[in-house]
Amino acid sequence: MQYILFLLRRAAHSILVLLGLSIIIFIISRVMPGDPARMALGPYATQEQVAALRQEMGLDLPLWTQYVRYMSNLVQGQFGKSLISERDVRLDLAHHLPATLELIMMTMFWVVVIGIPLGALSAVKKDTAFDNLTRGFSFTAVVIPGFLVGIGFQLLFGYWLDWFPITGRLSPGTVVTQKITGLYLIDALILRDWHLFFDALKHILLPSLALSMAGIGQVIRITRSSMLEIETQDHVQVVRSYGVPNLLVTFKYILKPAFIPTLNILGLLSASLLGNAFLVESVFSWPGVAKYGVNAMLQKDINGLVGVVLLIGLGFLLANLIVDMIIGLLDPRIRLKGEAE
Amino acid sequence: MKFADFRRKLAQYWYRFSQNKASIAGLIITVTIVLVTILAPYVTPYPEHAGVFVDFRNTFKPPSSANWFGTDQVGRDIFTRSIFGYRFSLIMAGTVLGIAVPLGVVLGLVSGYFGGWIESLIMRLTDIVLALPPLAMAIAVSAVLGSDLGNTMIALAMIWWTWYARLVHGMVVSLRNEEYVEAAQIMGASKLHIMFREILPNCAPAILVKTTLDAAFVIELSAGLSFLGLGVRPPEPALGTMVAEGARYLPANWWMTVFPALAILVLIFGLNWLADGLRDVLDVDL
Amino acid sequence: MNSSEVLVVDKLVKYFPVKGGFWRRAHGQVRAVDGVSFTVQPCQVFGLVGESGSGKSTIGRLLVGLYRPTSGTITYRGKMQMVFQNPGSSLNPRRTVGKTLELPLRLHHKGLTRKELRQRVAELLTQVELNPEYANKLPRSLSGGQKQRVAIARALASDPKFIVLDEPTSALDVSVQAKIIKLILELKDQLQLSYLLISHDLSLMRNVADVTAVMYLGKIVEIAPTAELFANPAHPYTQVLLASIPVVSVEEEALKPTKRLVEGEIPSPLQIPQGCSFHTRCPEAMEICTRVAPELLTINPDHQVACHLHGKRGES
Amino acid sequence: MTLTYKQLLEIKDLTVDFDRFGGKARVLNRVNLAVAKGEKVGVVGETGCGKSVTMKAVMNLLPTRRVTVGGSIFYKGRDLLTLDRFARRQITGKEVVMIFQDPMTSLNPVFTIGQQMEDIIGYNLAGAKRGLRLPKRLRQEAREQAARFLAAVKLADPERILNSYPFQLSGGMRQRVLIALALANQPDLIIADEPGTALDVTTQAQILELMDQLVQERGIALLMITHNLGVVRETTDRVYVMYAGTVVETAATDALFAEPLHPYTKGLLDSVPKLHGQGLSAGIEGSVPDYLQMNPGCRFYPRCPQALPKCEFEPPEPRSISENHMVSCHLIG
Repeated sequence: MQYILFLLRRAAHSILVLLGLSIIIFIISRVMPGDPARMALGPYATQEQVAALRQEMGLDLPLWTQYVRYMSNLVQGQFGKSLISERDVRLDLAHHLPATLELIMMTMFWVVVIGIPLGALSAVKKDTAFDNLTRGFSFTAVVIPGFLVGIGFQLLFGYWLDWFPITGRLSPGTVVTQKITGLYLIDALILRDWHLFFDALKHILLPSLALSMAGIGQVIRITRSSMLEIETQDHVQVVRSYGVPNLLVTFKYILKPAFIPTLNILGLLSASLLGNAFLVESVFSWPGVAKYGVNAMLQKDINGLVGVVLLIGLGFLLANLIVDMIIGLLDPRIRLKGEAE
Repeated sequence: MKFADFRRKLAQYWYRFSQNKASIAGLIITVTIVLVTILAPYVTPYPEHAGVFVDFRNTFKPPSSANWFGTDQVGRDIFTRSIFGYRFSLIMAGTVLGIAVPLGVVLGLVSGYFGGWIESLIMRLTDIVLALPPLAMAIAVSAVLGSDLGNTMIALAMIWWTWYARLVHGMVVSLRNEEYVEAAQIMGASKLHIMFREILPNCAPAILVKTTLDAAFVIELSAGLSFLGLGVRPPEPALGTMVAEGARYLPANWWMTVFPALAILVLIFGLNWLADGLRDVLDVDL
Repeated sequence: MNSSEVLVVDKLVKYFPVKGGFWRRAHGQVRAVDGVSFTVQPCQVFGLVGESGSGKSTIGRLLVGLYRPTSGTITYRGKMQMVFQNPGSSLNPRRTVGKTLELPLRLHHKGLTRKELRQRVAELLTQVELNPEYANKLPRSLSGGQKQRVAIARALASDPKFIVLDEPTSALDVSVQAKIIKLILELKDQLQLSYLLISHDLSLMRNVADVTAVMYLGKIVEIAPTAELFANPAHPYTQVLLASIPVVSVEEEALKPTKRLVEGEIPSPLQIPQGCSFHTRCPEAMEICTRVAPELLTINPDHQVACHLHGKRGES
Repeated sequence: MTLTYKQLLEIKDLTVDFDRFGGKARVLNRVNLAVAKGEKVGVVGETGCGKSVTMKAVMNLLPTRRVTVGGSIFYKGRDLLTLDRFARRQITGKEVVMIFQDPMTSLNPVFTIGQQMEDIIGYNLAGAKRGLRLPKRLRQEAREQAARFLAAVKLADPERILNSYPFQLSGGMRQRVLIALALANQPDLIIADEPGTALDVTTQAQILELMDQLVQERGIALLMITHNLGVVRETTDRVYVMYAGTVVETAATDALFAEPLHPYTKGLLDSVPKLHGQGLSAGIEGSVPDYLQMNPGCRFYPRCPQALPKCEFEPPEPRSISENHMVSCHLIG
């Protein structure tokens, strides 16, 4: 009960944040200097064309009316027409979303399966060569910008070693017989199309690894440090003093409480991950939402951009909601009391 | 005698800082890059290559003693342009943090100390801003306002303050119940005194470390922006733009990408190492 | 306030709201201090003793204005200062001892020159038996006892008439505590100060306080001159407290009420029992105790107790 | 193998050095201490006197890096310091258990009391055959035992306690859980670190009485570390007074409190505020010295009001005053 209340409160908070975000975006897109209609049409359009578009976009109405229209459209999920593709932005986003989703999920997968074990092992083997190596790796991974990692991977594994393709989601010859989720890896598993599966895997490997580096580094760092901190706490000393096997102490009594800060970091991390996706998708010509956003930006497509930005904000909030949910399951104080001590 | 105390203290700090070899490297790298960048017109071999310049006899030259980092598609010296490229990065980091840090620190102090609706307002605002990746925000603003260096910097500063507001707010909330703060309150010290003299000095080390780390972060971001073609306009050199341009000529003319990329990395690593050293000296857990 | 008293506390109440639920609205309150009255005479040490959650620290904070009372009044003469419990956090780690002491001097004696300030700081340090050279030190190079001396000097700097001592020695070792307490008492005589001493340590109270009030869950349950209180504890809670003190000699053993223990622990201040708040643990609880909260009644001159056991005797 | 032994636990010339910045700190200097079967022994001293380090050395909880341990710790005649890790685990945690100081931090916040007790009891039931998963039967048995011991420490409704998380229990209840845990392995020796200090006086009194009664009933020896002289006097048979990593005096509790001999013991006893309220003593000058700059002679020399010239350079040897009463001081004997 308390747990549901806690989740509801977090969800309500997310909705408020989303509302605030939409207001900020509205202000940026409508109030700041410059005429969106003129921008959309470019300097060579006639005055009449601009005026017509202004009317169509509702730019001649009073500001608050514009806001009401904008908001009611948003609530219905209407972002308007993309000024480039001339299609409903919703359709464009839906078209590009699966690619990004697949990339992000793959990235999160790496972050969790590489970051947490390395961090935990590094804490257990504190001050050994392995620990020093891991720490060096995590420092480097955090510090190097994702798009440079991407270019480095392209050079090394693509051009020089020629192990992996460097652009796109699939090789030219590969076809997707049936779109189910749009996530090729999952579709391939459902269809048992192994050729598709391995082709998609080969393509996603480099971009997802490039995108995950910073996250892996962060997760190693935080897992290691929170495990070392919990290691020194009384309750760990107590179970240790009673002769409970070391492995159990480490992987039960230390790791579980150490997960909580790690998860919090993962939630916050999702923002920078989504941000880096802009660059990594560009580097690997990955046909995702971020790539679409960059194009929209370069072509001054306001509607497209608003859609992308709101979608990213929504993604961030959803990620954090999921994190809160898992933390609630791990931490009885949240589950039963609705708050941490 | 006081001076001797000061020197002893400095020596102590230096000892702790120099325990970690990487932090010394970081300090040297950072200072060198800043100096070289300021003196760029005098220390680079071809300062004229920083602007509009073409030399079609010397295009795509691999690294040599004349052009350490090789030349680009119009024959400009990549070493020279990399050094000039630092200007963009450093100006960006300086301006963004120069606006964001004081703003964030003051708002964090105010919200943490006064609480109530001011706190709710500022903290909710940070929640909203933090839901957007800085890069996305910068992209959105640049798209609307035109990709101009000034606009991009303003956009970034407008998001970046939130991190400092959060950091300082958290520290103030825990510090404002410290007994020395209450003691000052009982003595009738002004709110300004308590915020800026009692509380702020205790937050300063963390702010300093975070600023150093964020300098690297802003530089990374500015490289990312210019990589996407935002921020600075050609022919003005920016490291990110150079990486992007070079990527078109991969893998044959690898030096066009690799050297500007390394230039970015060297500065970012330098700043991070420096921050690590400061963290040890100032005993900050960030 | 009558002419002799330095502090009059009248029906002091402090409730803290408890927030919860979806909207984070206040849905209850902690009755931290619930109708407390007492007076302090000049040069008196007034002791406030009780366990955690009794509200004794809240009273200290109310007196110096760190909290605003929910209702009731506090009247005092002169200036009031406070010495805190934790020597680790009572001094700003980034300010030298000199700087820490200069602040109250600047605030209360406007227009002192730099030289005068330095001189006053030296005097203050001497007063608390510290070397004046400590002015240049940072708190981290001081021991716990030295820090507490600096905290006392800081309290003295604004020439107060009244000082709240909130567990001033509970974080210190006994051998250090003895010296600090001695200093505090000497300063009282020297400077004509009055103290409110807040402590959970009854033996300390016995040796330092002139008058002692025993608190339980926000209320004073018994108040008397210290010697009288320890000799004739009237409230069952006071008796239990006294019986619980571990003592170091056979002679003291004889001074304790016969050993008896109470069941259970102090209830949460969120859910204070109806009637007499001690009835849930009282070995002598009667039916009336569960319904009616007893008032403080005078059983001897200067000796008041809030307990139905004595109410009847008072009536008859 | 059966060994004959006089004492249950006998610490002989235990020396512990910490590698610190600026040199080696000798935090324990030739500590001798013994506990007989079923005996209640107190170790008393102020902050930083080495009492916790001594206990950690027995329990093998000292960090392994930058710490050197010398001397011996005999338990039932076997030197724990010479045993391998596995053999040592058979003793500490099973036959010798420790109750930590702060009940609020001694239980893992994200597991129920039941989960924690099952693991601790279960793995001791399992003995040598230990895997990472307890067999269901053992787990069940451990849980039943846990409930029994919770009842023994007078916690009502043990089932509910087993299903609770630590934050749902009060300080006194958590302390009782920890005592139940200590009893559950049927140890021969319980080491208690400042029992009840973190709790209120009335709760502390309950806990001390309960502990006293439980060890008495079961014939368990108790080694209690505390800074509270009153607690020591009221609960123990024999007492050791420690100062700056050395034992300065030891005697039967009544004898020591009736006639303390070492100037430190005297000063300490004098410093405690008394219930008869005849004023406070002056305490002891100064504070515990820095372990890196310890006086080469008697460690109490810099603070001693009765110091002799030779105290500065010559460390005093422990001297027997009467049966059971030993003092390390040049003034005596």
